[in-house]
Amino acid sequence: MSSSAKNRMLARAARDITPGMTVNLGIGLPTQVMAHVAADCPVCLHSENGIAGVGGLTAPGQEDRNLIDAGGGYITCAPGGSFFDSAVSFALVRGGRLDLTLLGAFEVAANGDLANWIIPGKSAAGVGGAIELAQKARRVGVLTTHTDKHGNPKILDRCTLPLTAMGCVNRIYTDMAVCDVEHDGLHLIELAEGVTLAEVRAATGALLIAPDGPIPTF
Amino acid sequence: MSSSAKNRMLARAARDITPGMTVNLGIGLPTQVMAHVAADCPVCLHSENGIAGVGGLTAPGQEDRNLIDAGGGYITCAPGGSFFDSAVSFALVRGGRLDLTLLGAFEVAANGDLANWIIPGKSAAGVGGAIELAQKARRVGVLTTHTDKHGNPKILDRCTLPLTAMGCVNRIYTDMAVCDVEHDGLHLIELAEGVTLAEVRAATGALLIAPDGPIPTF
Amino acid sequence: MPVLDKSTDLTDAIAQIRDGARVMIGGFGVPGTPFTLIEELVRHGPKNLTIIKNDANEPGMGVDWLLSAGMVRRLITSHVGLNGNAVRMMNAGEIEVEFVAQGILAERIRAAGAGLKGFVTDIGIGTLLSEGKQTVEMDGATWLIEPALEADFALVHAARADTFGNLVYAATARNFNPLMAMAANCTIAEAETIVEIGGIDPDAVHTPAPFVDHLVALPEQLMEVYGVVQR
Amino acid sequence: MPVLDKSTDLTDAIAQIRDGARVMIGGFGVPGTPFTLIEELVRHGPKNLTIIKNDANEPGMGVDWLLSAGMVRRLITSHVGLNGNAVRMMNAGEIEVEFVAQGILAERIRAAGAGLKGFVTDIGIGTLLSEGKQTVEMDGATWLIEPALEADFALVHAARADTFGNLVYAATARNFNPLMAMAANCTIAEAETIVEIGGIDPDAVHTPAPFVDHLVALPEQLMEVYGVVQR
Repeated sequence: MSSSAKNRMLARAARDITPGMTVNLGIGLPTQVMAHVAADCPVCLHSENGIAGVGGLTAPGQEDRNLIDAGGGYITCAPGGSFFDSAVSFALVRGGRLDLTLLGAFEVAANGDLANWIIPGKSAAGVGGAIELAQKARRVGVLTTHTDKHGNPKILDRCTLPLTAMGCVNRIYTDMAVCDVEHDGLHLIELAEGVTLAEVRAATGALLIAPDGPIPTF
Repeated sequence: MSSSAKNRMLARAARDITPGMTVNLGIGLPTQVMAHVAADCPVCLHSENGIAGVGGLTAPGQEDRNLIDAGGGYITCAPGGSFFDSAVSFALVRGGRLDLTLLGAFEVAANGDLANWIIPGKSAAGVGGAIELAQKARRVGVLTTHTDKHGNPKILDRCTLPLTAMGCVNRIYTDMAVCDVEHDGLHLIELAEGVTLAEVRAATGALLIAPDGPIPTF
Repeated sequence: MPVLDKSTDLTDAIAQIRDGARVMIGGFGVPGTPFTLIEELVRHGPKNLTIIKNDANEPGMGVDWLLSAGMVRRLITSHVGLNGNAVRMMNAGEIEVEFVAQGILAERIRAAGAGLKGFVTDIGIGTLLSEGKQTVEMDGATWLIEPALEADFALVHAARADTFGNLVYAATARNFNPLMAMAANCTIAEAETIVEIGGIDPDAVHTPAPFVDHLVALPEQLMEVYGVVQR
Repeated sequence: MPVLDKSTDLTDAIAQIRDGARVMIGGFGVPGTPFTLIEELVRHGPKNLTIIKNDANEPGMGVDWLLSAGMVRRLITSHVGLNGNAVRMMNAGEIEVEFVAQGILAERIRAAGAGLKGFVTDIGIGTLLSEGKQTVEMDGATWLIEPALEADFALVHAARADTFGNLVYAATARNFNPLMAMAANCTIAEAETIVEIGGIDPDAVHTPAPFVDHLVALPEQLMEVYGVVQR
């Protein structure tokens, strides 16, 4: 994935973070989306280790040893932020107060299934908080390269890996396209600039329903 | 019940409140036990509406409108006290952190059953927090007159009223005696001064196991 | 990053509550009862409400305003002992009352707030209160399943709030308020003092702002009922 | 009324922990991990421990000291991704590891603290993590029953305490600490600062003193590991 394609993807995902949302961004690509959200957009960033109101990464030398995010990065607390225990933190997630989560994926399927925690044969290091984020956030977005490093599709008709959660994904953002999971299948919503429908279809392991007219680009 | 008999009963119950205990005292007679606990005895008084560290009743004119006990009386918070929500308050009870509760009774049985919330035919005003106090405090004491106002025993072989909790009572304090619920039945532990074993047996609706030797008095 | 200002006009906030709504109301006796929100709810006047509250307050006070206005179909509560009016209406069949042990009521509300379906307990086993309840076998014993108790709205009373909706309660006025704030689809909080963002220590927040939808400022001079000192 | 002083010598507090004990340890990464209590536990040396902690810290740090000393039989955790040593021991069969989804781990611990038998949830339905779990039918669907997770001891880290054992945590060092403090038969807290009774606002207490059994004072100069800023 080129850095410009990556930035386009991040910026596109950022456009779906709207004023007033409480959002949890997974480790890796999702965390980088925040840099593309408008500075004046009122968003509350949740991290599952017990904070609503993540400010950003701490400047080197300014770290507070008691203040990290779930990825282990030292962060600041934004004005209006709050701290709470792990039970309250996941109550917020499961109770429906998390408007959006953006997660990474090993595989994501046309039926919304997500696999992002274990690859059989490799030892799993655990499940962390991803299951509850995937299963209970009001909206779940997946950020991923459209294909793996061998060029194989990561968007499949059905996942082959053990699932993180069933039917949980609403939208998929990749370096090639934006797709929505609907009841009747996977819909192509937008194409990355310079990418053709044929190219996306070839790189996708599931039937892709394209709109009738021209396809918007991002 | 004469006021001296009542005071003896309260003072006797107070002797079982020992240093370091967390204690919940039910509305009515039990609340009055506190006045008989030594002032230098470190005790933490819990009230189920969300405080550990009840200081005492507030002097008239000094009431804090936000600070009451579960009986609705305006109270003070003792140094070292804490406030918490109703879920934490009952977590403390059910989780085994309440060393002792003293409760009132309509009826109490030789098997430790307690009935103190509803009399069929009369309308019940609710259950409040008594069930969990009765069922989950590490020790449950009952404070009651030995007989009702008609002279009928309140200590029975089995309760006739709907139960608050089964087999929960450890010790019964009355104006006539102190009795312990054991696996083999109800044991007489102490007699009130001036009361005879025969009098207690006559006023008790259950078999009372008396010690072989002399019976201590209180 | 800025945060949303959740300050809402009292009328607008309460106008969302329609006939048949399930409404949780914080408070244990007087402390923590959102009298101003309740008063506006009476003025607004939806019918057939299900009210979930620890107690029914006292005659002429709080929940009793709703009862007297004939707005309540069902009351889920731990006791109504201080409100003879509620007892009378219950006995006359004018309202349905479901009694729930106080800690179980708190925990059922919390379970909804925590996105759980219910919990497993032995509280009430062998008593009237277990009748008709679903059971489950675990470790060779029988346990009761208590279902989560959710609501459309929660009305809560806070001592302090910031404009984003972080709430702090005072003393025993906390009680059911933080649990209900988490358990309802829409949480409306009234606050005695509203401070600017940054005015509440993040370590001292009792209800984090993401649980709060609307924040209503109380007048400096509270209604007399908040200060009732009698029983 | 005076209150109990729960100040306890580090050695005496930890000496209670015997072979085969179930021990909960607070912390999420470095923040909130009671390194001083863990270090003393290693010195004391009980074997066949079951350790319950969100994560396994990092190599050469906290839980890893227990693993390296061969004191752990079983680890109940949400992930061990930052500790390659734990992964290696797990794969070599030197320790048993039970992975629990993070929020379910928190909730199972809380359920024990709340004196519940367990709770009912749909988290994990349709995934590997539901395999072998007890289920129950409610409202026409199948749900999982998650049992409460209790322990003999909880080791927690607080920023501040009073001598009675009221605890206050700092920022994201709160995490699992208050839940574990409620869930164990015996809770041992280490605190950076211990103040006199009355020195903590009753509204600001995170863990009420009745949940705490022993309070261990930390030296003014904390071990270096508390201040690790790297990842």
